[in-house]
Amino acid sequence: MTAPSDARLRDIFVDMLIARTQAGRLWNLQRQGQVGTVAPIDGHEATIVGAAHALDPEHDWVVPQYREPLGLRRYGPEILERFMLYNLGHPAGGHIPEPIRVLPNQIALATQIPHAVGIAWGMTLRDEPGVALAFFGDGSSSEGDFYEAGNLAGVLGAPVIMLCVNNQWAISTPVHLQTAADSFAAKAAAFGIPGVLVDGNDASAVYDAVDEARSRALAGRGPTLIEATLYRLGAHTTADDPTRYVPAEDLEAARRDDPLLRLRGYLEDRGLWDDGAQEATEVEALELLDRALDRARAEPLAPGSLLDHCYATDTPRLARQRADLTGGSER
Amino acid sequence: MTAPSDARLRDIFVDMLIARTQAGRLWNLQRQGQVGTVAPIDGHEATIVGAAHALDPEHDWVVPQYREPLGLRRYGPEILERFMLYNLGHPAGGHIPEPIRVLPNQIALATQIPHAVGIAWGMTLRDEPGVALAFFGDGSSSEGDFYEAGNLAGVLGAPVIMLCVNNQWAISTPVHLQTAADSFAAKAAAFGIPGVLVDGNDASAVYDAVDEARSRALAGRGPTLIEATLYRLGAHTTADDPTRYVPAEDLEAARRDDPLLRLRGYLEDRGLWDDGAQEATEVEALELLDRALDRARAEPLAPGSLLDHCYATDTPRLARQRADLTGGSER
Amino acid sequence: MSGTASDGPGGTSDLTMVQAINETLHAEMERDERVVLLGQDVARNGGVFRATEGLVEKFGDRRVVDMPISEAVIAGATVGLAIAGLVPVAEIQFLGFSYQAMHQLAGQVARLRYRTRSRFEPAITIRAPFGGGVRTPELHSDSLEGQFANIPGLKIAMPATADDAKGLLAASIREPDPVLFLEPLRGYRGIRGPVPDGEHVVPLGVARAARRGHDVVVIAWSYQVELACRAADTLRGEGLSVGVLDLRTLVPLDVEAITEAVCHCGRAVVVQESPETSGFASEIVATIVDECFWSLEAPVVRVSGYDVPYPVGRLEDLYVPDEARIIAAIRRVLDSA
Amino acid sequence: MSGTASDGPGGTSDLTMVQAINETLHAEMERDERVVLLGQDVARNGGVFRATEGLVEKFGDRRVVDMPISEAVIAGATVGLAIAGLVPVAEIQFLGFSYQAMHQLAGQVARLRYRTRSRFEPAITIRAPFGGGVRTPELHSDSLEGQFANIPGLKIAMPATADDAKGLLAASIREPDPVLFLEPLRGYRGIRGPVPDGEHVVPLGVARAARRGHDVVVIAWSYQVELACRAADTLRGEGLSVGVLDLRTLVPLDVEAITEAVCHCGRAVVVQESPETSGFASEIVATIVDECFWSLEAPVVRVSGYDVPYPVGRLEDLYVPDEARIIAAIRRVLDSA
Ligand SMILES: Cc1ncc(C[n+]2csc(CCOP(=O)(O)OP(=O)(O)O)c2C)c(N)n1
Ligand SMILES: Cc1ncc(C[n+]2csc(CCOP(=O)(O)OP(=O)(O)O)c2C)c(N)n1
Ligand SMILES: [Mg+2]
Ligand SMILES: [Mg+2]
Repeated sequence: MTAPSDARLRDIFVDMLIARTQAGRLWNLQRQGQVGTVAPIDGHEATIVGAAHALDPEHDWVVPQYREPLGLRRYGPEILERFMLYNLGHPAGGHIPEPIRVLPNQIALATQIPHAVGIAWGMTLRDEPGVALAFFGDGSSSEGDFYEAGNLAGVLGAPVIMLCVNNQWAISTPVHLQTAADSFAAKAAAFGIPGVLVDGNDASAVYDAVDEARSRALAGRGPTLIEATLYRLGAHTTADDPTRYVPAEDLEAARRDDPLLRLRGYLEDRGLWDDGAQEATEVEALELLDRALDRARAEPLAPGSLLDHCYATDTPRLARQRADLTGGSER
Repeated sequence: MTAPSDARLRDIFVDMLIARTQAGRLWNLQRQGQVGTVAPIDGHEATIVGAAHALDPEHDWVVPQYREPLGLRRYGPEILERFMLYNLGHPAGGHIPEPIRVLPNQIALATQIPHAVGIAWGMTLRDEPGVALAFFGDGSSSEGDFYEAGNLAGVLGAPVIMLCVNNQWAISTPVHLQTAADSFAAKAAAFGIPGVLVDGNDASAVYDAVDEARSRALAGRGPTLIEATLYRLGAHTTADDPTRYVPAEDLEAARRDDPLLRLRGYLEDRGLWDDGAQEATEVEALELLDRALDRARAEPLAPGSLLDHCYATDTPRLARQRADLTGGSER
Repeated sequence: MSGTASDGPGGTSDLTMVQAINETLHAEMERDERVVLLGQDVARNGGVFRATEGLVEKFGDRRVVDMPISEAVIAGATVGLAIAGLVPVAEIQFLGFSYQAMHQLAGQVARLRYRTRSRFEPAITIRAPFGGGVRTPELHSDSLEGQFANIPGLKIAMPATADDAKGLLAASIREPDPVLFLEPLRGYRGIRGPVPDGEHVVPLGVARAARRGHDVVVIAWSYQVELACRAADTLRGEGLSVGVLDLRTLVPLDVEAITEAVCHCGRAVVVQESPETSGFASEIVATIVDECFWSLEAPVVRVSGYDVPYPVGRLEDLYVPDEARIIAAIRRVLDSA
Repeated sequence: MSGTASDGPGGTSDLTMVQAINETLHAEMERDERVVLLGQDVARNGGVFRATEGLVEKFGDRRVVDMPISEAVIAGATVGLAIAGLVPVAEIQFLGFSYQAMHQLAGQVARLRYRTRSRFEPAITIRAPFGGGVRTPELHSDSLEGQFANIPGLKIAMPATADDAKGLLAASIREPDPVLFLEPLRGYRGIRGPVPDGEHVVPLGVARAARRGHDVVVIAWSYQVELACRAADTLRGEGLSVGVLDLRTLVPLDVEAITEAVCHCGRAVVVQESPETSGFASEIVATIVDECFWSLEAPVVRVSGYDVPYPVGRLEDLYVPDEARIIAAIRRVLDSA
């Protein structure tokens, strides 16, 4: 286990700030009807970015839920590009280009966890170094897929990291209605694997925990379940009204523990950050976003895309439907 | 918690012996092609019978997997009758008559556990006293339904007892390929409920554990997961050849720990059992079985039964199919 | 619910579909204290579409229950609740996630009566929104009714109007058999109309002539009825008489009404949002062949989604049948010699 | 496997269906080291029907893996394995338990290519036995192909002969798309025949004329082909010329072969073991109406299971279509004026 260096922490902070800034802009653009539904990352930055920085993009896979993309800069600028396409409802949003080891967003909760186990297992079968890290929420942990995948990972000793992002809410459902377990980390006992509870607002702690889990996995000592506790600072999505159910005082308290404030303070104390850096990064974040959005808007889309990539080659029936769709047929 | 009285233990032993004796006869009858596939109870008697005796048949529900019926005499002679109908492929085998609080066999592994939670929850909603006990195997514990049901039970504090019958095998799959958890009882940590590990060859210990879980549940203190460890002394079913995978020496060791031998020894030591009782009970067991089988064989079966009870009343389409089936229609 | 105009008892109120559903849930919970609601975000939040708004406040959190995110245990628990004598009404937040519960729905809920020879009464209602046109993420819009219709033991209600949303939901909750009650996302706020105040029950298994016509009949269900009616109205301007038959329930299927309409017209179009292959429209065509082959003057034409997964937002309008595609199909059937 | 007679390289061996499957698995694992097998009891026990016998001994327990009892994670893991570059061949012990995996099969396996625009190649095979006639407990015999056929992205192979069991399984494993490969329980030992030795690949999507005939064609798949052939042979004795078209794969569907056969005969019967409503036979009828309506001389008749769950043993023979029911349907179609 190596604690992240200050340089690394500064990099992490940059990614966190960029994510937060872009999320804010996207929220506003959605309100103006310019982009699609958004699930804000606010409050999750230390966990998502901290975890991503503990991984090796060349070898390690990231298997996200849906709240992570803005926090995955470390895996390359293509993530943002594809996320904008995705947000605008363009099918190319699901195509993260080779060789980036990130899967597209998963909408069906927890289904991605078996995929991560399969990837990790597959890497061992191919004698490739590397781990797979699956993000999933507190709510998603109630699905059978989480347990079945965790149990299999334990049996196989697969190099997988199951990272439960406990933001206290699943839409309107608070964690105490989600489980009576002492913690989500405690569920590791069901799989016979280590369960680690970490402060998800502390990027350094998350980095540490993932780094350690990764070392374990690479050493052939199997999977780890990590729970990062934090607080969802925004709405579930732009379609949600959290004032119906989030107690104002809880949110207030959580805001005081904002992961960005904490890491910024640490860096400022060490002279590694100042208002200038802050402003420049925010400007850069928005420029990056605007550019990605512009490109996404300009991405062409042929009607035939509707039918592409369902099969490697069209079945005869699909070929007939393609003719119907593109007017090539009388039918 | 009340340890079972010696009188109770004698009753338990009678039921265990009857179950074992009937299982043996059924095995032979199957080999002669006279009855259908059988999943032998051998080795499971102390757990199944011990648990059943700790319940109150008037208020408590039993939700079985498929290996239990011969051990559920405590819930009434109808259980055996229906089991024979079931074994012979008669649809009435699924109809355990009112007011017996036992569900029919469940073939889809672990699906019965959510049902038990639903029953238990339903009883609290109706302010009825009583618990629901679900039996399930070590193998079944790998299904999402087990975890999802356990987690829900924990959240609701439902009066349910989840009894994992760990007989070391799921067909040919040994427990170490089923999970890396320290025990199946340890999985209770995932639900925030007590997990109890008990010697499943010790009827008294099983009785105790279920009795205590029941008291907890009735006192409003929620569910319990119990793991009873034992060894499957027979084949998975009559269709299975365990010599392909069960190490002979393991089976040999397990036979020395046969739950019937142990309880018989205890009772004999106290003068509560002797060869006469043994023989008389065995004879009774076979008589009961033969009578139930005879009755099951004689049970009439109209072709229309095929379509009965799919809906409360036939849909028009089913009515047409009924006419087809029974020759009432040209089609 | 607010924003509704009523003309008093015995009269009607102008409601959206989601309002009609919400009112019916209120009324049925009032009527029968065995009715309990369970689902994700149904209590405090009133459902992600507000279908269950106000219920937890009125009936308490014992009868309106926010569940952990497990569709399988939501469905599975209904079996136990029904055995315990309750009348569960469960919500699957989006029909696409019923796949997570398929083993409980198809293998358990649908078979409880058959397996136990009616020892237990599966008075279970499973509500779920589905259907396209509202730019949802993956798996929120998929039309799976053709798959469910192949599962014996389930009934399937798919209302197309606010009136039927009330009448069929009331019937579904009172049914002794399990009913899958499917609510079109586009209809929640996009469909509104007069709904009878007070008791209003529409029996399952009785189709509705949404438009009468004698040149051709369009057979549809759920939101496609709306589109079919628009197509019929457009073509009426051209002097064509296009009937629209709203199936209302797929199981039981009103074979008599289908037969009557198709035999009358001799020509039929079937509309569905599901992929073409093995969708429920194929069943309708096969049923028509069974019942009215000799009356057919032209092949029955299906209008369907394509044989690909329900697509992302920018491709949605290409995928979902619309008025234009229905009109084209009608013309094809009419032109067919 | 023992007990098989071979007439040497380039020749054929007389094999049961399960032997043909077993041999193919051996050959494909030999051919491509990326192929891995996973499922319940597939390794040490060689599968509950011995379909995977001898494989763990030959290829080791890294490539032949006994899985915990979770159909969902078996299916879900194949997605990850495929992403990692392997070629998973998973067994679901009985098709009825694919319901436990439906969210992974329908929502994930089937959509991996579409969702990622072919970034990842879902070279996944899911094998599962199904079908009646062998007195299994509940949910072991159910025919669910009609439901799977409504799920875009999956291909569905349903061999009816030992020869095709080999040829289609080899094709399925080599396919870049996910294939559901369904094996009829009654056929495992009940169907045997000559199987080409060595390389033998039958392309997906090409139907097979099991019998040629010009009075009527019976369209069937899997074990029903066997029954249809018996019916055809019986009726040949009466001077009737009954064709049998074995679809082999439902997706891709060989519409051309169906069209040709039905247009040629003008009369058709479709046989399936699934419940009637919304089964795949309905799709075949609808396809025939699309393609050969004007050639039809009589309504197409479906022979199906009934609209109830697959029943217990003593009711099984009433439920499953048999030669007599197929013959009755053929007569009905021929008598139809
Ligand atoms: C299988 C499934 N069920 C239900 C939903 C609907 N849904 C979308 S997000 C969500 C809550 C998820 O909560 P959590 O896993 O804690 O993630 P968070 O949104 O808090 O990051 C629900 C219920 C879904 N997408 N998939
Ligand atoms: C959902 C499901 N998957 C697979 C099967 C096939 N199957 C029947 S019994 C069995 C093993 C069950 O093992 P366990 O739960 O330990 O019970 P035991 O037989 O040992 O009592 C399997 C895999 C099934 N019946 N249901
Ligand atoms: Mg959350
Ligand atoms: Mg076991």
